[in-house]
Amino acid sequence: MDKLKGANKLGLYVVSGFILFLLGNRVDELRVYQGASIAVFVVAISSIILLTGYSGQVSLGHGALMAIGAYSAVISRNSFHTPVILTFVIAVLIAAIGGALLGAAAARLSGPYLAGTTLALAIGLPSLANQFSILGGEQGIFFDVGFPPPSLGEGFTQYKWFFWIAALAALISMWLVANILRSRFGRNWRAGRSNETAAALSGINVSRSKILAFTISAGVAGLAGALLSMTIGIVSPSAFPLTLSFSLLTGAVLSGVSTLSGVMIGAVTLVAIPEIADAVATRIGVSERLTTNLPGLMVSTLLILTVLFVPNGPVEQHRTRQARKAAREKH
Amino acid sequence: MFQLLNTILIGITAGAIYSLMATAIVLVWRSTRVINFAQAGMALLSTYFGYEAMVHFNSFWIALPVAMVGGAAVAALIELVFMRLLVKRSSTGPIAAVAPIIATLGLLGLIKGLISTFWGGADVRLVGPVTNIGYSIGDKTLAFSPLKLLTLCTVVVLMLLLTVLFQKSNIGLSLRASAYSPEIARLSGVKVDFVRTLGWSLAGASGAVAGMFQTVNGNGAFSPESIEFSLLLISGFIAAIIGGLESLIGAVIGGLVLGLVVSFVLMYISSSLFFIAPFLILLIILFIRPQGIIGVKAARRG
Amino acid sequence: MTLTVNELTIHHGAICAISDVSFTVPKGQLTAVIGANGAGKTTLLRTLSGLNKSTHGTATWNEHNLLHSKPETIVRHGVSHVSEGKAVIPELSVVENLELGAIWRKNKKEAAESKAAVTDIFPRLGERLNQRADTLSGGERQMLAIGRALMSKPELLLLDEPSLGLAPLVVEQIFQTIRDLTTTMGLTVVLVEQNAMGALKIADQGIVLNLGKVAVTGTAQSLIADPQVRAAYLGY
Amino acid sequence: MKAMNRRKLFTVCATIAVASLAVTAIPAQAAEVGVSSSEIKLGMTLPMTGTASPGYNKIPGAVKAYFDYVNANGGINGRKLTLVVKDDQYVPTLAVAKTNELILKDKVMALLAPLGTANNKAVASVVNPGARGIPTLFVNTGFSGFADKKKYPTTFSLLPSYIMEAKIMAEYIKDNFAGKKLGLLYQDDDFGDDALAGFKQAGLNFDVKVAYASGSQGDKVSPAQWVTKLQAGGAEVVILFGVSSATAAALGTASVMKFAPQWILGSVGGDATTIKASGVPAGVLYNAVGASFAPATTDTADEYVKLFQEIYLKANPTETFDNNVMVGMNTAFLTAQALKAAGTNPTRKSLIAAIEKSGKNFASAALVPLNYSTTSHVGYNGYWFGKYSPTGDLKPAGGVYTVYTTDSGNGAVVKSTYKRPAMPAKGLPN
Repeated sequence: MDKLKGANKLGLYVVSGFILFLLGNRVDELRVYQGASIAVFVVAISSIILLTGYSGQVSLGHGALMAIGAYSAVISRNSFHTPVILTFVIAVLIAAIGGALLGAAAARLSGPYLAGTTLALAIGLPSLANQFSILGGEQGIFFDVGFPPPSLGEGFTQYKWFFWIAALAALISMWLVANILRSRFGRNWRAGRSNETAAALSGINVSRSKILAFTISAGVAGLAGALLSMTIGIVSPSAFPLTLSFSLLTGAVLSGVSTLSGVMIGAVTLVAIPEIADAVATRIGVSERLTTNLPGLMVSTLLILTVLFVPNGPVEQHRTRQARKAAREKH
Repeated sequence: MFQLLNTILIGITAGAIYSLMATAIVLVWRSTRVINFAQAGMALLSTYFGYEAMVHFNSFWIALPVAMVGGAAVAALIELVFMRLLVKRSSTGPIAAVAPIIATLGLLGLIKGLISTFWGGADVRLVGPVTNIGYSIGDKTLAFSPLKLLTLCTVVVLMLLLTVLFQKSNIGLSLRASAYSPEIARLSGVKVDFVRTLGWSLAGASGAVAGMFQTVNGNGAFSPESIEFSLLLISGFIAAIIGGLESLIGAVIGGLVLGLVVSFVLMYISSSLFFIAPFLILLIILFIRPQGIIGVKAARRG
Repeated sequence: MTLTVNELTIHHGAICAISDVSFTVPKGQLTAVIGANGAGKTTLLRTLSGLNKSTHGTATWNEHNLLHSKPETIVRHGVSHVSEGKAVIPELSVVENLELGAIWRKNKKEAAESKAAVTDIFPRLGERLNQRADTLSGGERQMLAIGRALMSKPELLLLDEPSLGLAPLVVEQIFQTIRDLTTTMGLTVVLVEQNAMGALKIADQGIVLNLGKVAVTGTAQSLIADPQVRAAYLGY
Repeated sequence: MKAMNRRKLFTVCATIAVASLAVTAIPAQAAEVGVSSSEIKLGMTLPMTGTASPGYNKIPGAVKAYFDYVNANGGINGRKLTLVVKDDQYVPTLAVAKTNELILKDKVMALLAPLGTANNKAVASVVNPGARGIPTLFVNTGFSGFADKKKYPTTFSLLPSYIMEAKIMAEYIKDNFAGKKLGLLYQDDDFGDDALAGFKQAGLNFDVKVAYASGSQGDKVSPAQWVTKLQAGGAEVVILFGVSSATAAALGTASVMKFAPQWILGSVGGDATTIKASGVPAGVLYNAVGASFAPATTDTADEYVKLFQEIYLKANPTETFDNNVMVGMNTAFLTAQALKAAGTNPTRKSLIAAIEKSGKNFASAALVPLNYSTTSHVGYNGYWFGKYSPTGDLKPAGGVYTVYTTDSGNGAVVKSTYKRPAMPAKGLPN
């Protein structure tokens, strides 16, 4: 049972893909749009989990890496009319290069300095777009992945097309990330995370391993950025505010930073909270002020409660409890 | 010449306020090894306390101490009920590296949300104690007024008081000892938990002063979404990092460097570089000195 | 006025570091605690000064319960702990390190007297009062650490490996000072040492810890004479 | 064991996803989206919070006040008018998301007066109401491009374009401030670019130009630098082509730096309420030149001002009646007429057709004519100039409205002879 191998797992992803496909046909357009947003967050949050949970590095600047991916995608698409798939690959590659540079800097910096640098990146980088006309300034550039192929039928909407692309990309990237984490690299990261000196003694090049983690994480974030700009149709600095980087961290914490398999929880929560808040506000009929602030309050409260009471995430919590139960039964 | 002088004056005034904010961040960092992203939110809340006092007493000189005491109390409360629990519950595992960051970010959101719920999103006003009409030289009027002068003086006085407190008093010795080695401090009879709370309170009060002066030096109006407070968050943090996080003098230098360089960039290069300039300054400085201008080489733990 | 430890048991997570340890240290005596690495010596001291938590047992000094108290309370009961590894704060000056030791004392005049007494005992510290502690040599730092502890006007002094990493000549000097503290000032001292021979030579009584348990106790002379102890800990 | 758990969790996660996606059922299709037998639903996006919100956030209240007035008088062919408002914080990506919500979730019939050039461009391109046949009525921006019927087939502009405004302003400057040194402070985006194009066309050159970054925060960050630059450049007349919060920052800072040129404020940036709300006393506006197409809000002799003020203050007794409210209510008034003209069972198509056919003849509070036709979606095309009173009210010079009109192309600026028709009975669509 422990040796459930890559191939079987692949089957699991294919099955989930099929379920998503069926779902996409059954729900209304708003849900499809939200589904696409969830898929985008799944990709983005998994990049944080990889970096923070597995390699132990902090980034407040993943919004900026997403922006790199998004701008790379849109420029290649608009200037060179690259096919959609290639567009996303380019986004991944260029964001990964950015991540490698950032990772090289990160390897020199300790905790708070790294947080500071990445925070500054999250604020500074997107506004670079205002400096170069090719980046479209504050208003941004429109990103068009084209209409769905006519063979999919009349009723096949644009959003369903986005959903398909985003969900497929999410499944593929999750599968890849899960496999990377199980590989030698993943083990090295975890070794370096828990004890750098010990890892170095056992022959792991810790700083190279950290840079690699940053690079891969950035590539995944770049994909998320390209997907995000596809669903909103526009690439602009305002699509990548500081709050985006913060939300990703929030999502990662809600998912449990050290467990990739919880990633859905964070993504769904981030997308669902505004709606839940809206429903709660209408149901109990609170003041208008509270209504506007409710989503923010809910996210913050949830975040604080999670850090305090389920610090390693619901999945890890569940696992520990199971392990404890098993141990008790053994005795 | 007029332009150059104005650039310097604008930079120094802004930098002085950033210094105060950076000081608050340094104080918290030294006492609990936490980067407090909620500091600007706490400063905002303190400024609202100041605003309430202003409404009742119509005097800035009552509002300022009210804001400081309020800020100190809020900070102490947060340290007592929140940070202690956090340290206890999330100091191990992969979360340990991010838990304080996440938690204070969550706190920032919570504070801002509560403020917006309580006071609403509309602008409210503070009035400075002296005029903001600039001094004139010849036929030109500078971007430097009695209010700005007062701001600088307040910052200088406050920094001097803090320095004296830290260097010359037993409380200061306890604060420093607890920051550098909580265990030795404890064995020497310092009530480290209390000292940590005290460190947070001092930070809360400094942040309150920064918030009050940041507001009156703008046009006096502020709201939970004010750019003034986003600036405090970002610039205070960057100034603290530039300064090396460990010393008050570092915070002051960090703030002034940031204020001046940003002012020059905006004046002589482009106003739209507003958000990139601090980032570039930070990158350049950290590239040369990864531990900040006045930082300790290896980051201490514990 | 004795230190009485009874059935003390301490856990580090699942590992039992100290198990059912009992002993007494009479007033004005120097007791050496020796034993191999990992025997639990440091854990024992850290528990007595409130840094670690115990699982079971009692430890009292002067009718004060030392367990379940905070270090800052215990020091107020006259128990000073010099922890392992030249316990000074390098960022502070020598005089600040010393003043830190007396920081909780209300009577500032007495504190000033203590400072005079300490610089009397360690004249080299008196010469370097305004230097930062990280400019001191290893031996001077150890002196400063002990001096800091003395500033708390202790009756019971807990010393953890004062000889660690010091040159033999310096070690001898430090040990002599420790002996003098007991003889001339009437301090009660618990000295944890890896350097068993050196420690026993100046001690009144000795306790040998092995894997968290008391292996042998007795007067220092009897331990030095004990062939088993000699073979296992004194190396001849 | 571990893998087993993981798989279980995956299932759990999948279930959450399914549940979250599947909660809404598909509603039965009505005759037209957003139109039921008792209600017509319209949607609006604009900044309700954030730095750009003061002033503008009064518009929904104004529109709702007039809609309620119509509803209390029997509605439009028996249907009540409702308005769904979404806060976009003046951020294009948020405007896109919120507009999506209005269309997908709230299922509005049409978008009403969405605000901001950049936001409208983003929505038009991404949400593309044009291709989906969703009317976008009376966009609250003067960007000239929205009058392009081919590109935006369902969009109707209302405000005179910024090009028109700049051309008219240039004419006014040539008439009144010839030979003075000119300064320009403008927003660095399409809004400002439109104005630059207009000034260029009118052949107006500036001695010193300062651009400030647009976006939710750029308008407030460095006013001391703007003023220093304008002052160092020796500007005697400064045109401010930006949002009102930028006006507040610039005028507030200029007053403390004792920099007092003749200010000329664009129609967007001249709202006294916003300026006061930003903490700057209305007095800084005194003697500045401003432009408007609606009658002065202090002109209570005007029948529209009188009626609108009465309706608004009844619904919002604690608020003040200002130009944003005036324009908002006028927009609501036009909307009611358009829906009435769209027939007893209005559809999106019939609504657009109705404005194209009879929009030109809709009654309106403005002192400037409407220009809708089957070939043009241009609304108003002119402005009158006035000066601000010490209390921040814009009043026509000498008490007489002198209206200039022009177009967004090469057309000349002319003094208008337009005479506003009388208000329909009770201010209701007839």
